[in-house]
Amino acid sequence: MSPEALSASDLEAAHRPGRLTWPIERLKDKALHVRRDIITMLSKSQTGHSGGPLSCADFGTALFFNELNIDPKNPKWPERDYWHFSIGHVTPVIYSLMAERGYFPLRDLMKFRAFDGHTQGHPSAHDTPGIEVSAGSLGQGLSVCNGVAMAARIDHHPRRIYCVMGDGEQQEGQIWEAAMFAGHYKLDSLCGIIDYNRMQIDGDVESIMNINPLDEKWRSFGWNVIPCKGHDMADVLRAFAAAREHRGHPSVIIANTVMGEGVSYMADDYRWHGKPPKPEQADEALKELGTNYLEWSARLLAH
Amino acid sequence: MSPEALSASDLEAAHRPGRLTWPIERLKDKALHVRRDIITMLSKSQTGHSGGPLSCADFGTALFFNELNIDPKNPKWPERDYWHFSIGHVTPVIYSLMAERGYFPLRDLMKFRAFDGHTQGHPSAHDTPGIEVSAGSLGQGLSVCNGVAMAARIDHHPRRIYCVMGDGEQQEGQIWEAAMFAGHYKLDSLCGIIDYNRMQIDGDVESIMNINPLDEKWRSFGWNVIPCKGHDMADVLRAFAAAREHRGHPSVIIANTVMGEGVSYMADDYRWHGKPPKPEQADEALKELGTNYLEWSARLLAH
Amino acid sequence: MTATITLPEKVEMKKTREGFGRALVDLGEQDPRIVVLVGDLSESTMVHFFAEKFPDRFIQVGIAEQNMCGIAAGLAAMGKIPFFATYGAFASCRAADQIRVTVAYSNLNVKIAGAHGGISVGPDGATHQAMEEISIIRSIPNMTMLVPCDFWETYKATIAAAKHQGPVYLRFGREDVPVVTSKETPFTFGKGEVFAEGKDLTLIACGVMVYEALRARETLAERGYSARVINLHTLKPIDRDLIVHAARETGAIVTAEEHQVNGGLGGAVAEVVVQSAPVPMELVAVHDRFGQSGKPAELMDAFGLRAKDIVAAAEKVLERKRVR
Amino acid sequence: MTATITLPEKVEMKKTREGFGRALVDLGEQDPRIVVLVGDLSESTMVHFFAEKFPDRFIQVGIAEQNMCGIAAGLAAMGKIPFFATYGAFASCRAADQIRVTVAYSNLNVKIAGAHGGISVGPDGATHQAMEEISIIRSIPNMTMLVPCDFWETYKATIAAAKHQGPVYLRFGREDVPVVTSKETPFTFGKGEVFAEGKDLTLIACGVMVYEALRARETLAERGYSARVINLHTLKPIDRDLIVHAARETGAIVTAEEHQVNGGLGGAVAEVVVQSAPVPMELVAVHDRFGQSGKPAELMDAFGLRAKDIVAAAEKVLERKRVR
Ligand SMILES: Cc1ncc(C[n+]2csc(CCOP(=O)(O)OP(=O)(O)O)c2C)c(N)n1
Ligand SMILES: Cc1ncc(C[n+]2csc(CCOP(=O)(O)OP(=O)(O)O)c2C)c(N)n1
Ligand SMILES: [Mg+2]
Ligand SMILES: [Mg+2]
Repeated sequence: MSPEALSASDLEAAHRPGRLTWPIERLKDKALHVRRDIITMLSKSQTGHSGGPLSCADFGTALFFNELNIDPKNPKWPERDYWHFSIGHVTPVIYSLMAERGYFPLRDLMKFRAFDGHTQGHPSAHDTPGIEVSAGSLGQGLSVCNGVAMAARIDHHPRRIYCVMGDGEQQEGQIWEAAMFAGHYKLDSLCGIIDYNRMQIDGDVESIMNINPLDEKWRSFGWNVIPCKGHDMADVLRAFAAAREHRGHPSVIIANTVMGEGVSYMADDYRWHGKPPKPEQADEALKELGTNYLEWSARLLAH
Repeated sequence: MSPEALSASDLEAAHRPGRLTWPIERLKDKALHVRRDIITMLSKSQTGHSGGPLSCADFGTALFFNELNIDPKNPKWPERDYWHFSIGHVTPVIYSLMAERGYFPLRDLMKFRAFDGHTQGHPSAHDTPGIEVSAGSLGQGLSVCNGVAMAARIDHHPRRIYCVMGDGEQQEGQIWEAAMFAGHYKLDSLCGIIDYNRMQIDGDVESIMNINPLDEKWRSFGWNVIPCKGHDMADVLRAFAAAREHRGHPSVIIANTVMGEGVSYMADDYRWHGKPPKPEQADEALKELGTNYLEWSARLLAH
Repeated sequence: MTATITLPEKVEMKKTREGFGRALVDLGEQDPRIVVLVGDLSESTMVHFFAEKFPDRFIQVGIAEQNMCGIAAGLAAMGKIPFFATYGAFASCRAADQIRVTVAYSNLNVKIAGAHGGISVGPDGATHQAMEEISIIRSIPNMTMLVPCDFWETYKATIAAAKHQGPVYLRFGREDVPVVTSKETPFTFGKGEVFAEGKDLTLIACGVMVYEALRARETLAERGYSARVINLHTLKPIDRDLIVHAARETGAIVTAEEHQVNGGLGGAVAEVVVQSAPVPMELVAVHDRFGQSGKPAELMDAFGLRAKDIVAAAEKVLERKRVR
Repeated sequence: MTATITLPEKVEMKKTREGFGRALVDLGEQDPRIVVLVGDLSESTMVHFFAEKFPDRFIQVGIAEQNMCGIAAGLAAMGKIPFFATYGAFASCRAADQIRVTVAYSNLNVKIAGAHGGISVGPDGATHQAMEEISIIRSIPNMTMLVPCDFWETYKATIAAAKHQGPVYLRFGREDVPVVTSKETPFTFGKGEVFAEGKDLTLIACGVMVYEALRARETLAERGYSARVINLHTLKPIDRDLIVHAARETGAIVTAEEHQVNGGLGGAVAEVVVQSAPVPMELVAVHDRFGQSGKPAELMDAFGLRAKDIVAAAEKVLERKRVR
């Protein structure tokens, strides 16, 4: 990791209010940092989820550093876009993105799931500035986003709304209630992103409770469906742009991802859904990610 | 109404155990009787739903008198097929079909929603023999039928399972959880029937919360979809036969019906979803249906 | 607060839910942040008044209570004051997880209207007679709960719910019920109201049972007992002081509610009493059984929710108080 | 029933949910009607033991608690004895309407297993710490509820749930907790067990708080007080006689539960007490606030759910008993 990655100018750039439009290379850098954050915080906490956060890291970075119009230092900024992770269990990636973008100090990541930290196991509006609505019970987030979109419609506000969902989460009926609603009201300010990593707690989504053909389901509920390569930054940006430009229907990006992406021994293995790497495993992972625990935890604790 | 409609032989025929396979003309007769029952019991109770029960009358009659393998006198007969109305509010048609088929005396219909009757406002397993699982909260029935189908699979039992749903009811997320499950487990012993009368309490389904394209939704959830003319007895029988013959997927019959069908001033008017006809309105309706309150209530009270 | 209520021979009858529907219209005029949502029950919940006047702030969700609750949360997160309405059975049960996680844990400014509470719902039967609402909502942190007793109080409770910052659950009934309060009767969110003074025992009631309690008081007076009557319209936060004073000063309590006995008003009062002033209590409520179809009056009689049942409970508790 | 329990210095630690998982396997061998369902939580609920042995009677439902509850109802209607398992927060809230209407109103033989009850769930935080289950389930007619205190009792409770005809809700925790009972300790569905005799006051606890109560009893003994300890593993139906006798004989009660204070164990006991033998009570519980992340031990300390908190409550209630 390059030292200037943490220069004042770098922080200023990453924390700048409004919509950032970073170039692909820079987004890739940031996504790498996010993965380092995830492993480091999990190694410290020794509790939490590894698989989903890693599969969300690339489109999550694109969302926070290229798509969202937000002011991290002023989370209630009236002009803000709204983002929501309906899969509350992926807090490692949520908090990493928030901290890297400037909602709170990076050092808070080192208190993940700790009694004396605000970074709760699942997103808590009560504890973390920038978390507007709590999550953790699957299937509820898209409904919240429907409400945010309806509020924007009532106020003629240009706000865009982004909701990250899981593929296993598609099994919750409330998702389809919310999908039907957004389709009915043609909420084109709304963009869903499905982390299609093909896995959930007990195994492959296809064998646990098949959700395919997922694109046809969403289309039949009145949505514009945009498949994309979830770890190909260029394709992710293309998908977000397509969603942004589409009028007349809500759009859903089906991001084809790999659970645990970025850490070879975690990749594509559902057993990493909900557990953290042991310290020695974390060292191995961080090595693959081009750093080590000492260096990266120091970076986090220093900001 | 012909007097022999009530002869001992007629009753015996209607109450016979096992699967009946009545000819179309006879089914039409019975469906007419069911509509007379519905209006008569509602006129007596002065509380309850008119619209949905009337739109369910034709396929309901086909189900009870041509499709179901049941023994009304022995509701827990181990060989029985299982039927369930997930739209619990259509009790007038449910109780009429049950009484006409012989589950309990016709006279019980005259105690509909009464303090001293067993025919509760919504189907009650606690009160009515033959109601195996209570209903009244929308969206729950198909899940129950999934369970019945799984039990049959475990026991290698040939039982067939029928679940009547509403079109407004399609808005409940639990329906889609249940649909996904049945599709995943390929429960081809299961047949759903949707009373597609295009209306719900507050108005047209399409304007309240559009459920279309309904066939594509069900197909994308792994079901065999069978559209049919819900008031054309021949077409209803064709649809049931098609469902019975289909292998490898659960089947859903989308029965295109008219709310309030059979009573001109109720037909296609959502305001008749949940209210009973006033006595004078009932007289008018019964006249259209070829009888009158005195005659038909007498028939009910006599059996 | 005390607002002595004396009932006339013949009391005007009116629907509580109409007080809700009327209040929404007035709120809509005063505050542009008010948004109303419904799950295909516009007339039964009487939000149709609001829908006609403010179509742009009315959201028809269809039959999807979970989604409706989440939408309300999203609206509240954006500064709106959403009221969502459905039958209490579905508001409190079908959306329980959404109320707990999305609304209450986020402490969002969502107002939940549960129509058709209690056995008096009548012919629809058990599934539509919500009688678990108080137990469920009381148990969820950050939630508050109001159970107004008549048309006027429901009107005031609805206004108060809008003014209160945070989630509120409003419970009201289906039928015409006696109007025991007036436009002027005081209503304070979080406080019970003493509707009649008394020294021998205290009757604590909510909803339509307040009327029955006032009638019971008349009978008890004839029999030489002076009963205090408290209208505990706010179930949560509960007015501890008022209850403790009543327990200390009158030494016996009868609670009356159109709700399951487990964890309801009686349970809430019992929890306060044992921790501060243990006195004999009798609980007039539905005793852990489902409702059924019937005329509201028949059911109120059959389920023992009448003035006479309160009187019987009062005499029992007075006897227990004496022999202590 | 009395089964005097005295704790050794060092107590073996074991997961309650493992008792559940093991019992399912034994049940599966004894009774072909046993069917187990899970909502994508096979290992956390420990139904994976059953799944491995009886794949044909194991149903993976995926993440759909409402559907899972309805499927269990359908299985029960066909004569099966279904157990469905998920986290207690989702079993009691996400499926509340399905439990009420489809399962309880039909009085079907469905067994509901709520894992991860209480603040001791730890780092997952508030959403996953189920603390409203007792209030919700108690309020629903026909439901019964068991909250076993350790590995062995959870094993027995699971067996008893299968034997009981009708719906049962089982609540258990996530962490290793002290094993205070043995294979031989009696367990009777619907009855509380006196784990230790005493005359000055009674400690009534359920779940892991039974251990804390037994420890509290030791401290109280050192201070010259003799505390009776009741393990109230069956929250519904509640053992009135045992509670009333305890109230009459000891004159003071402290309840202890890893659950919200509103409508929980304390509320259930208070309801019994005020109706039969009003005595001073103190309620050790979570006081109407959401949980948070942290180590189980940290949270038990921070939320005041330790033996020392029971001791403090006991001294308070004894003082109140004296000055009455
Ligand atoms: C309503 C609800 N049911 C169950 C759970 C437990 N749970 C947490 S994550 C998870 C699996 C989610 O699968 P997916 O959406 O694919 O996320 P991923 O495993 O890919 O991170 C489950 C079942 C929950 N949090 N909420
Ligand atoms: C969970 C739930 N929400 C709301 C209701 C109230 N309700 C009863 S019938 C009905 C409309 C159902 O529409 P549809 O399925 O089309 O039946 P139809 O009106 O055609 O008879 C509603 C909203 C209910 N019974 N259950
Ligand atoms: Mg996944
Ligand atoms: Mg309809």
